[in-house]
Amino acid sequence: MDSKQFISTIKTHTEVSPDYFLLSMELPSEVKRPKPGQFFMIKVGRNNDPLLRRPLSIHRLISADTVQILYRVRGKGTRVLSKRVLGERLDILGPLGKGFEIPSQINEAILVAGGVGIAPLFPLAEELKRAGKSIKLFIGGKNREDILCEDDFRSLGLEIYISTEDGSYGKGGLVTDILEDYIQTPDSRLQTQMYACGPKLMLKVVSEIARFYSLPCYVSLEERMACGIGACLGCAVKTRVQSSELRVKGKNSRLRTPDSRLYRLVCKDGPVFNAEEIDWDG
Amino acid sequence: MDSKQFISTIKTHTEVSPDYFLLSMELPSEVKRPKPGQFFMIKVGRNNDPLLRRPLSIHRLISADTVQILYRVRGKGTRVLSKRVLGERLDILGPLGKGFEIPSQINEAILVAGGVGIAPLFPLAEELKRAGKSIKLFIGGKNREDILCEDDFRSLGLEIYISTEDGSYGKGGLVTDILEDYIQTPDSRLQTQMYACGPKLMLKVVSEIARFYSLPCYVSLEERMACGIGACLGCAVKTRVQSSELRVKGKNSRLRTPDSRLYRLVCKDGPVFNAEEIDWDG
Amino acid sequence: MADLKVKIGSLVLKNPVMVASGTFGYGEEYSPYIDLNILGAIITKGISLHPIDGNPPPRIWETPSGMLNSIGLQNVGAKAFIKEKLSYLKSFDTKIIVNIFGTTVKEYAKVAERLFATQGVDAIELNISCPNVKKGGMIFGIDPKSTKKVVSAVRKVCGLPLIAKLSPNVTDITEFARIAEGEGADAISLINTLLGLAVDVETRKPRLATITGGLSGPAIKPIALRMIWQVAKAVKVPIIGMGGICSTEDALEFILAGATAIAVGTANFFNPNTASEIIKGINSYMTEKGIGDIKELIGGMYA
Amino acid sequence: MADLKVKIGSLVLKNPVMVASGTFGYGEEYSPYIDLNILGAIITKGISLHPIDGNPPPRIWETPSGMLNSIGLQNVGAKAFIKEKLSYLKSFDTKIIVNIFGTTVKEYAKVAERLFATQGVDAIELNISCPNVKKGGMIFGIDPKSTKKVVSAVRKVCGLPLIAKLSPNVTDITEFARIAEGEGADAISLINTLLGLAVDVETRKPRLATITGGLSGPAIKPIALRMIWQVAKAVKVPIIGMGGICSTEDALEFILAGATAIAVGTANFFNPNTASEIIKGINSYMTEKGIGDIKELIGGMYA
Ligand SMILES: Cc1cc2nc3c(=O)[nH]c(=O)nc-3n(C[C@H](O)[C@H](O)[C@H](O)COP(=O)(O)OP(=O)(O)OC[C@H]3O[C@@H](n4cnc5c(N)ncnc54)[C@H](O)[C@@H]3O)c2cc1C
Ligand SMILES: Cc1cc2nc3c(=O)[nH]c(=O)nc-3n(C[C@H](O)[C@H](O)[C@H](O)COP(=O)(O)OP(=O)(O)OC[C@H]3O[C@@H](n4cnc5c(N)ncnc54)[C@H](O)[C@@H]3O)c2cc1C
Ligand SMILES: Cc1cc2nc3c(=O)[nH]c(=O)nc-3n(C[C@H](O)[C@H](O)[C@H](O)COP(=O)(O)O)c2cc1C
Ligand SMILES: Cc1cc2nc3c(=O)[nH]c(=O)nc-3n(C[C@H](O)[C@H](O)[C@H](O)COP(=O)(O)O)c2cc1C
Ligand code: FES
Ligand code: FES
Repeated sequence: MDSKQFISTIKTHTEVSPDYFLLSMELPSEVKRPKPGQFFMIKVGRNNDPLLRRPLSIHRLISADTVQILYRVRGKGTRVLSKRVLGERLDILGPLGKGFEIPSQINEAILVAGGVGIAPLFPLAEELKRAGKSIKLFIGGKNREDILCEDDFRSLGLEIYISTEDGSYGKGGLVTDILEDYIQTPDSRLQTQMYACGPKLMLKVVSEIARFYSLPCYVSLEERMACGIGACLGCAVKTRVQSSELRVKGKNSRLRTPDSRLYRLVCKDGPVFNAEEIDWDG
Repeated sequence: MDSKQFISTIKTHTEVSPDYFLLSMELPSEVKRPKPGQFFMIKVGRNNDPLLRRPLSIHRLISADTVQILYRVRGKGTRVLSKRVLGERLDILGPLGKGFEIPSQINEAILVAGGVGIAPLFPLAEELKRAGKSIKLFIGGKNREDILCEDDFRSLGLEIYISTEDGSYGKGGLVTDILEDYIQTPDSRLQTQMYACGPKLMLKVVSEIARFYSLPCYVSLEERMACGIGACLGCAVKTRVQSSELRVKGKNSRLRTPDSRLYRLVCKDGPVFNAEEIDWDG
Repeated sequence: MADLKVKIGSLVLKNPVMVASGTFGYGEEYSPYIDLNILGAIITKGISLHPIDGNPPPRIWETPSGMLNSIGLQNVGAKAFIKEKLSYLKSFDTKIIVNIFGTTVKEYAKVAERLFATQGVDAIELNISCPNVKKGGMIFGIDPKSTKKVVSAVRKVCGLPLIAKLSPNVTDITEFARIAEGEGADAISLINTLLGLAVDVETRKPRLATITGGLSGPAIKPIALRMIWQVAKAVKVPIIGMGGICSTEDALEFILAGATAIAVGTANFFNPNTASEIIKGINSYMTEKGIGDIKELIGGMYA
Repeated sequence: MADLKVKIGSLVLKNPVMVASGTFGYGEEYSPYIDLNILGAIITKGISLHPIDGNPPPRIWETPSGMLNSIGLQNVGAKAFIKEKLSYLKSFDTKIIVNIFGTTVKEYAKVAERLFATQGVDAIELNISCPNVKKGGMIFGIDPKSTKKVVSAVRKVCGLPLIAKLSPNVTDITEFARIAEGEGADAISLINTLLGLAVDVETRKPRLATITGGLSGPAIKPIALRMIWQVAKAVKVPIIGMGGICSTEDALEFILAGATAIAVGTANFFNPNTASEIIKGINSYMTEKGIGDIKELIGGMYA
């Protein structure tokens, strides 16, 4: 494990869109440079309430010693974080989890983001760019204000497709609709790797699309976490492959080998999973 | 009841001595001007931890719309308060409690403060001054850093006697020692009212001195509070007068009238009590 | 406006939001901060036949998201309550539920009888669950036989809607709820405080003079919710839910878990406006979700 | 340096600070954050004879100063534990206490027997108090007869120091402690989690897939302390105290209330360094107060 517990000072903290915050903070030199898709467990407050750390993805490494987090205020924890100001110190564990992989044989990457799911896709796009892959980005949101980082991605020079549910920006509808429209164009299917991050329902549909068109797809999952390091077994996600294998082997699930696990841990085995692994109804 | 729940903005907040903070905040016009000895119940944090408001005395009314609090960091609640910054808003109940009274017949007031017990004595001194009384102030602390507001009191032109336990400032020893030295000089005993605020042990000794020299004495007490308004019955203090009366009337305390209460409430019946009323060992 | 009316026995409340016994004094203490007329009901501080001094201080200690108290049922006694406190409370447009307590079954019955004979009392809440008195209180609430005796004795002498307030310090709360229902209680209140302890490591003394005290506040909310859910499946009478309620969301959790009404307790201390915020909040929630009648929400958790 | 050594049955711990079962994985997860060698003992995640999948997600919900979990004793099973996990743990200079669990008395005995036959296990903690499994667990811990049976059965087959871990979801915790002591347990661990519930008012679903779950964390500390104090007066065997311990002060409260050793649970999740801070903190406290031996503090509350 190359993860550490460290203290980081807030360098900038701004509300980039209503309820969306961009936070830059120090990355001490002894901390390992995070990979795209990895996350931090951040102690957002100073007291027992909120009690647990909150998982937040690495959004951008803006310099050797500065890392950015992009988050949306969802409940108590993120609200408390949003009140922390410049110069304050955060207690952090990380970097944690398995990040996105870039298979060497691919020549095209399709990135699909729902809302704040855009956060971990930026460093991924940077790395794909460096690896010389062609990149298409699909961003979806409820409305215009959910569409983040468009300019940053544009400056990487990739193709961007946008949809909003209320039609206030880009195409009206769901991001999975514009995604499917694109994938249906035949020549786009070769040597493609898909990557998706967003609400579970969106990920499920993206996975179905990927499966239908036989495209490999990585998804970054969310689950409630207590420890973030594989100790509490709280962030279980049900897997499909394993579970069907098992049913064949025998009904008594308690006789299985430890490898054939019905559940995987988002914090340790993920947060990035092969979409095929996941039991989306589990 | 003239107390209100209101929101107040922090105007200045500085550490005036190690662990002692001076906080100025807005006093909205609809809030009643507090009297010396009254207090506020302040919600120090934003969440459930700390849960309860903290009682803090009115230290100074520095203008029609600005009031000051002087406090010492003692535990979690005061620590959280000390982190609140300029411009932040505090949720407050008050002004609460019965303040200090100034009997018209007195011509001398002796004020005794232990540590942060000095806080409510400043507005009292101001009022005594306005009423034309002669004022002697005795301040005690563990060391030099516990002696606060000396200059402010000097600018009111009163006589000040200081003691520190480690002798680092003023006379070495306890404030009750220098107090007794003073009171022993015969001519100082006429038409005198004593006022004391500080740790319970100090108040007890001050009360004994007052009783011995037959001087009337007001003490401002502290007790753990939940509501601050007489509803929870949490801040009980045992009274002496009542309790002895009762024992005469009959052993079965449950047959007493509601008036002959063994306990009084610091928040509602106090925080200022006649020293004679208190059962210091209760 | 959504229909917030609920019934506790024969008692109709204009909304399901009350304030819990012992956390709202006799009402008057809070009148500068909240309009008492908006409340579904006020449950007053526990009343005994004779005045009680209560326990020695310290009586209060704060714990993480909670507090311990050992007030010990200090109260002015039935006579003074009726004369001074009740007459004030009667002037408001809200229901008055009087929380009562005794050290013996007889005393319980006597004070209930006395209040039944008094104008202006809308219901009785039977406190068999206070952990802060040596005699009476919780003793009655953690032993099935005593629970049966006291509910039955009070039921006999008291024609008012009768609410049994249960102690959470038991293995199986449903057992006690069933007994109370069987003996004729019109409703069940839960939960009272959980028995707790805190120690001052500097002085080595307990934080409360009585050593242990009752734990209340947000810390106990998950336990309260669980018990309400269990009891809702076990009895038919309505439940008044309490234990750490601070917000509309908290209140709705209790209602969805099976409470017909809820009471705000410890939260009054740090936010006197809690009950008012919750009444407004439930209204908005129902409007937003298109729910016309609060009864659709009671026990509406999908489980 | 003050003397921090304590004894749990025949087992000598270099200090009284452990990490609680299920909150520290199998040790290895925390090795990047804390030096395992400093710990008095590591209590491992509950182990059953065969691997267990655990409960469906969501398994976790945060509550005010606490958390609910419904992991459901997911574990790799005794065989894999011994082969993979124990061999790693043995390399550290700390004691290994293995928390075990079964769905029947027989299963409890079998896994205890198996571990007794294994090198490197220093003691067994018998989990009869997990609220998150349908069979076994708490069922054994809230019924006096079952408690008796399972402790007695395990005692017969297992020569290791035996610790019974009790459930707080009972009316009288001392009853269960006395039974465990009577059946030969060398120590008592308490408390396990309290049964709780939380509801999502948007979806109307419980926050956990299993509906209820176990409440842990600072919120439950006052209840844990009270139970330790009660049990310390009722039994002679040492107590391992747990329930919301986050700081040196918390740990000292437990020791003063009667715990011979303490375990850090939920706090590991938000501060992996808690146990280390507490060991240092107890040392400083004792030095400051001139206390040479920690035994002077055990049960040292003035009450
Ligand atoms: C590996 C990982 C990386 C993440 N990266 C980011 C990021 O970069 N930016 C970002 O904005 N968010 C990210 N999240 C989500 C973020 O952790 C949660 O939004 C946050 O923890 C919510 O905490 P809160 O206290 O504000 O909300 P809470 O008060 O805890 O919850 C508010 C409401 O949101 C819902 N909710 C919140 N979190 C979850 C969840 N994990 N699963 C299901 N429902 C939930 C609940 O229904 C709840 O009612 C990530 C999550 C994971 C697991
Ligand atoms: C009417 C009134 C007016 C007050 N005015 C002031 C003021 O102007 N300035 C000021 O600095 N303080 C004042 N206090 C005291 C102040 O309220 C407490 O110091 C504060 O509430 C402590 O909260 P905390 O969370 O910081 O400490 P906690 O964490 O709650 O306690 C820390 C430690 O301090 C001790 N302690 C704290 N408060 C008390 C108490 N009330 N009684 C006994 N022991 C206690 C406890 O032993 C505890 O271990 C006043 C108190 C009252 C009742
Ligand atoms: C200071 C205090 C005093 C209380 N007094 C009583 C009482 O007199 N009678 C009673 O039945 N319950 C009493 N209770 C219990 C509350 O009514 C309520 O059941 C409990 O506190 C749980 O709710 P909460 O967590 O919202 O406070 C008291 C609680 C507190 C905190
Ligand atoms: C996520 C989680 C998993 C747990 N797993 C176990 C377990 O396997 N066996 C057991 O005896 N106790 C288990 N417990 C209970 C803890 O060991 C401890 O008794 C309880 O959490 C109270 O301590 P705390 O408040 O410090 O966490 C678990 C607790 C948590 C939070
Ligand atoms: S969050 Fe604890 S195991 Fe994943
Ligand atoms: S603090 Fe509640 S009565 Fe005084």
